[in-house]
Amino acid sequence: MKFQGLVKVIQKKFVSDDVFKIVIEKPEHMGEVRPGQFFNFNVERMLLRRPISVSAIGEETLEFTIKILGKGTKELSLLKTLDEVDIMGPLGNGFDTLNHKKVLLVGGGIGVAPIKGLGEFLSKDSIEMKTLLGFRDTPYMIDDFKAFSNEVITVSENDKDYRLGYITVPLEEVLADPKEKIDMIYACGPLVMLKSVQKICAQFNTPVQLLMEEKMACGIGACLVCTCKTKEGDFGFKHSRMCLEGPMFYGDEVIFDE
Amino acid sequence: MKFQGLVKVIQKKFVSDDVFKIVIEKPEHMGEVRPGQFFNFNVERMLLRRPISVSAIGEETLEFTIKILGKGTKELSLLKTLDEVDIMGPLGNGFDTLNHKKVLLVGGGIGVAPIKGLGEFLSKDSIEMKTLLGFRDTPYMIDDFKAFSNEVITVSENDKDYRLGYITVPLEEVLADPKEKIDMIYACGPLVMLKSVQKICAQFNTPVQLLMEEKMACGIGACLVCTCKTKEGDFGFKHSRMCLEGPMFYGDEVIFDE
Amino acid sequence: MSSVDMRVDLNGLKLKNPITVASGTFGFGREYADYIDLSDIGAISVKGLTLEPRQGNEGIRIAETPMGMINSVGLQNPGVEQFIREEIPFLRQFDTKIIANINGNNIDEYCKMAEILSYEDVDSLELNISCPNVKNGGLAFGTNPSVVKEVVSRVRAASKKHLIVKLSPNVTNIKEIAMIAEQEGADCISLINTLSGMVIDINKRKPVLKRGSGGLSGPAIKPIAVRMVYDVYDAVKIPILGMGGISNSTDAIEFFLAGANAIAIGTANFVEPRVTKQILADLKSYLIRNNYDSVNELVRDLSV
Amino acid sequence: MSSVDMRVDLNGLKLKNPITVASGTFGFGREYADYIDLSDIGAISVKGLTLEPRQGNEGIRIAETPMGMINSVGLQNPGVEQFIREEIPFLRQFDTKIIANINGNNIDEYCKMAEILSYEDVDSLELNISCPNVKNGGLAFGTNPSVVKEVVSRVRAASKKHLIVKLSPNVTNIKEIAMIAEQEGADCISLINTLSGMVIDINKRKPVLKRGSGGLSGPAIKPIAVRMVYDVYDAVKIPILGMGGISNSTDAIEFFLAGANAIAIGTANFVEPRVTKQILADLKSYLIRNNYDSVNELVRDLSV
Ligand SMILES: Cc1cc2nc3c(=O)[nH]c(=O)nc-3n(C[C@H](O)[C@H](O)[C@H](O)COP(=O)(O)OP(=O)(O)OC[C@H]3O[C@@H](n4cnc5c(N)ncnc54)[C@H](O)[C@@H]3O)c2cc1C
Ligand SMILES: Cc1cc2nc3c(=O)[nH]c(=O)nc-3n(C[C@H](O)[C@H](O)[C@H](O)COP(=O)(O)OP(=O)(O)OC[C@H]3O[C@@H](n4cnc5c(N)ncnc54)[C@H](O)[C@@H]3O)c2cc1C
Ligand SMILES: Cc1cc2nc3c(=O)[nH]c(=O)nc-3n(C[C@H](O)[C@H](O)[C@H](O)COP(=O)(O)O)c2cc1C
Ligand SMILES: Cc1cc2nc3c(=O)[nH]c(=O)nc-3n(C[C@H](O)[C@H](O)[C@H](O)COP(=O)(O)O)c2cc1C
Ligand code: FES
Ligand code: FES
Repeated sequence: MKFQGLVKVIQKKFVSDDVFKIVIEKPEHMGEVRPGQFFNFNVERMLLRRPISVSAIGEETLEFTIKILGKGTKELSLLKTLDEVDIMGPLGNGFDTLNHKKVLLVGGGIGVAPIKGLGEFLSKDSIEMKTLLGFRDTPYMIDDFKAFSNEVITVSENDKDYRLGYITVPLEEVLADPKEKIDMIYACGPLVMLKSVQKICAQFNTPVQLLMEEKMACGIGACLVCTCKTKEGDFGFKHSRMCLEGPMFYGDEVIFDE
Repeated sequence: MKFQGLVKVIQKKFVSDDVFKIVIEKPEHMGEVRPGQFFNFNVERMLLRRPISVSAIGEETLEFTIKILGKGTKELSLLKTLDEVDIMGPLGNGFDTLNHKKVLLVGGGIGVAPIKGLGEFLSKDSIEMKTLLGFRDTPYMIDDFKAFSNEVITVSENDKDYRLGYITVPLEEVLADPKEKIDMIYACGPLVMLKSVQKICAQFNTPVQLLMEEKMACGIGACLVCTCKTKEGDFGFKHSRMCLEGPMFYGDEVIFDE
Repeated sequence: MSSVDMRVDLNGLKLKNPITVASGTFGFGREYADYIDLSDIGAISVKGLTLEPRQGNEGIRIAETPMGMINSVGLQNPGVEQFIREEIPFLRQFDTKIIANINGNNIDEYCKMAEILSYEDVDSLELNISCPNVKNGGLAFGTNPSVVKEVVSRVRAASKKHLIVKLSPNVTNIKEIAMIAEQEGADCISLINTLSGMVIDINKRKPVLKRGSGGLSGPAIKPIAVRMVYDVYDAVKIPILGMGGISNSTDAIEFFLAGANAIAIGTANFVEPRVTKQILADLKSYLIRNNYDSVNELVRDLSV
Repeated sequence: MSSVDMRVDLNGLKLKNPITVASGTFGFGREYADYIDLSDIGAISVKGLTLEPRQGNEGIRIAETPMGMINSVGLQNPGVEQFIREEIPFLRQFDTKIIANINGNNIDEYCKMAEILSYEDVDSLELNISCPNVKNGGLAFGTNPSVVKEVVSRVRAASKKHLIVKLSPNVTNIKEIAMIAEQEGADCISLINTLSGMVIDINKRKPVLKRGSGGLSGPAIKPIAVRMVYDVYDAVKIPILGMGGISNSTDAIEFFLAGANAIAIGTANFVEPRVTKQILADLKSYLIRNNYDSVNELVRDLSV
């Protein structure tokens, strides 16, 4: 039986104006949790659960980093230490973490959260990591990445304290640089960003794992509302469930809509 | 303009397992509040507001005593000191408080709440008060009444520490007693109780003010969902709005449904 | 702050702003006058009127549902004569349009009311052919195309007033009914009225409402209402007064984008007596932020 | 604790208990097998099947609404053959009845599927004449009385299996449609399917769902569903499988009291994967507390 039930919040703090972290006690019988997997959170005032990726996987704890976007995440932001919250998971296929020599982490917006969890996980092995972070406004969580990543490049669309622009620019620079030998790219962020990342990686022939996001209902593959197109056969496509076949797809699998 | 908006909770305590009191700061521009009037409370998770009578009227505060019955009152029970809550009011026609010599207060269940507010109000003048309280299970708030009422008789349907039975029995005893000269009876409680009280008072020819309760929506007379029958003309009836023409009706006005 | 034109013209009924209140949810206006300046509202559709005064339904008239409520008021109202005598003069003190919501037991009664009101100071007649609480009236009318045809054409003949026809959502094909109303002379369509629903009290083991079923309103029905406004927009040329579960400006904008030229707030008034004013303010800000010069430009302005 | 008989017989389909799951909300059962013992459920109506595999609709397929959701999956499914090959054997490992929900582009396809499944190990066919997401299929079928007559009678002729006909709520007169289904040989009526609804994204200024409208489900529609079960109970003699917004045992009891012989849980599964089991337990306690010997006694047991 997979886990669904109440867990205790043992820590809660804001890391920016509208982004907060909560740490929960991992229930005893919960199986292995891998980076890129997510949990479906019950939110009191809303009908549907809200999917949230793990942003750190401890021995006895799990951490989630959440951005307040609408009513559901607003409600989650009201959770306090020692409150209980109903979650189910771990769900979905997370990142494939093979033994690479050097990897590139790419996080956009709140997409940095699962990427941070991945980086911490990878840092247990001696993998060289380089990180690109992109934000619309003021960046957050950069220090978390500095703790394990050999280099962190941060861009913002609006915050002049950082390099201005889109994340795709440093991405192209890194991939164009012959000295950088990237074996695998891991990316998470808004769909438009992932679409560009997919294109650039294809151009430079570098494999990429994309962690996708779409509104979900069941979170376990039963309702078919969370699909994206993936390649099937030589010409066709099929609708894969982000919650079950994903949320991680390889760059050469996904077909983005126009 | 009548008041509708946020007020601050400055005190909150449970008076029994499922009955709690909250005291709020009275907003500056709120007009006079009279016993028997009510306020319509906004409840976060529910569509409709919940009507609650004042149970004490202070110079700068208002007290409400609320029984947890369903989801809305459960939600209200989560309010804590310094929380804000959105109320509108004061609403409805409360009790008529003429200069009587001796009055009888009759409260059943959570109906004791507005009756307590009335008693405290009346105690400013030197009116003799006798009180009958009836509960299904363990009584509450008896001491509040002892503070101003010359005599308090409490019955319960199930709690053997008190006189067992319905409130209508002591009511008949008091009215049958020639030494008691009751000028006015004030009653609040479940509709079945009010119906019996009406009958008994008519029998003994004693005037009674009944504070009625029914599910409401607007609380101000606009939607017509809270009606009860009242006498109109010699034979007919009309549907009066409990929220506007009531919640107080005289015993000889109301026609109860079968 | 730049300005934006909030005036709308519903095919002859000119409103200073497109935020109105729905019949049956705002009494005759006077009930809300302690909470909001009635002149802030584009139009007030008064409680459903009948030829003779009505006592309305007996017993419990309301049940709450998940994000909705069902009601069974049964058209309690003082009758059209008292409305004319007492309510019109009261409402005329304010700068808002008066919509008389009319209801008959039969087509003759509808016509008679339309005739009587032709000579009175109301700005529009709203023909309610959809009240589900009056068994011999509304339900059959609003759902049967041939009866709709007859009642609209005869009321049209009986009065020259601006005529709104209010549709029932409890039908298979709302477009068909709307097209008939347009064809027979309606100046404007309003929709939706309440959906037929029931709540059962499992302790008493009977329907909460004495009459069994009642009319479902509130946020729960909003997606159904938006879909119907969207569909009817494609079917008719006359303007649409959209309603059904609108509680805030986001909801309101949804209705304009679906194809409504103006909107009505119903159940939300019970929760926030000043909600109309708030929606008007928030709608204005949205229009300005998005560079609209007039609210009319928002109507069905879907991007492709 | 005393015991109570939870078995129900839906006119030939015998269930160990009356709590089933609604088509399209429980996949093929295997998705939920990690959360609940499928043998605890009375019957599983599988994801809507079509003759050929279907990819379903493109783009966004879900939008949340006040206490509801609209979906536009468009019958994505692996086709009836793969269902037979892979899903039936899986489900047969559990002690639960299998209901095959069938959907056609035209009447011939419905018949062909019924024929094929006649020889397969399923316990019942659920004829979905009401899916609003397939333009050339469902909608017209479920709302047009004469087409309902034809599809039910022809499917009845094509297969001897237990036959459930699932009705669309998007109609003027649900009783009429139910009576036709009964007359043409349905063994059981299931209702309601989703209501047609729309949500518009006011930032993107387009409907959230790529196809515009979708099917509204969840608590928001419960009062409408209860009313329809109540109405249909009066119109037909065959049993009713009731559904629409059921989230807890109180909701479930409402449906039994309205006239349902069994119920199906849909959207609530997404929120609480073990909700069926919980409802079964709570329903049992209610029955015992209220001195019922069998759940069948609860059906339309309204007090007068
Ligand atoms: C697998 C997965 C992992 C996720 N991990 C995280 C995480 O670690 N931290 C985090 O902050 N968020 C994460 N999200 C996103 C998060 O689930 C949504 O932000 C949240 O559900 C929004 O809920 P809300 O009630 O606040 O907003 P709503 O009011 O539901 O939505 C606000 C707006 O956002 C859109 N929206 C809602 N959900 C999504 C979504 N999932 N993808 C794209 N648009 C959406 C809505 O359509 C609407 O326009 C994840 C989503 C998925 C699918
Ligand atoms: C004028 C007035 C004054 C009131 N004063 C007080 C007060 O001082 N203290 C207090 O505790 N309560 C008071 N009430 C009752 C209170 O409003 C209800 O208990 C409350 O609305 C129940 O809300 P809920 O969400 O907890 O229960 P719900 O889930 O809404 O209802 C639970 C059950 O109670 C029934 N019910 C709900 N509201 C009422 C009602 N008003 N009358 C009768 N049955 C109802 C419902 O039909 C349902 O069966 C007053 C009611 C009115 C009309
Ligand atoms: C208590 C109540 C009474 C109503 N009475 C009428 C009426 O008399 N005439 C009418 O045309 N509509 C009536 N309606 C329907 C509303 O005008 C409106 O069409 C419906 O409630 C949907 O809007 P809402 O969801 O914003 O409330 C009534 C609605 C409610 C809630
Ligand atoms: C995501 C989703 C997919 C559905 N797919 C089907 C389907 O394939 N066939 C069908 O007959 N009903 C389908 N339905 C309708 C449900 O079976 C059910 O009738 C409806 O959702 C009402 O019940 P609920 O409110 O409990 O969900 C679907 C519902 C949802 C939410
Ligand atoms: S959310 Fe239900 S299949 Fe993915
Ligand atoms: S609650 Fe609306 S008239 Fe009384």
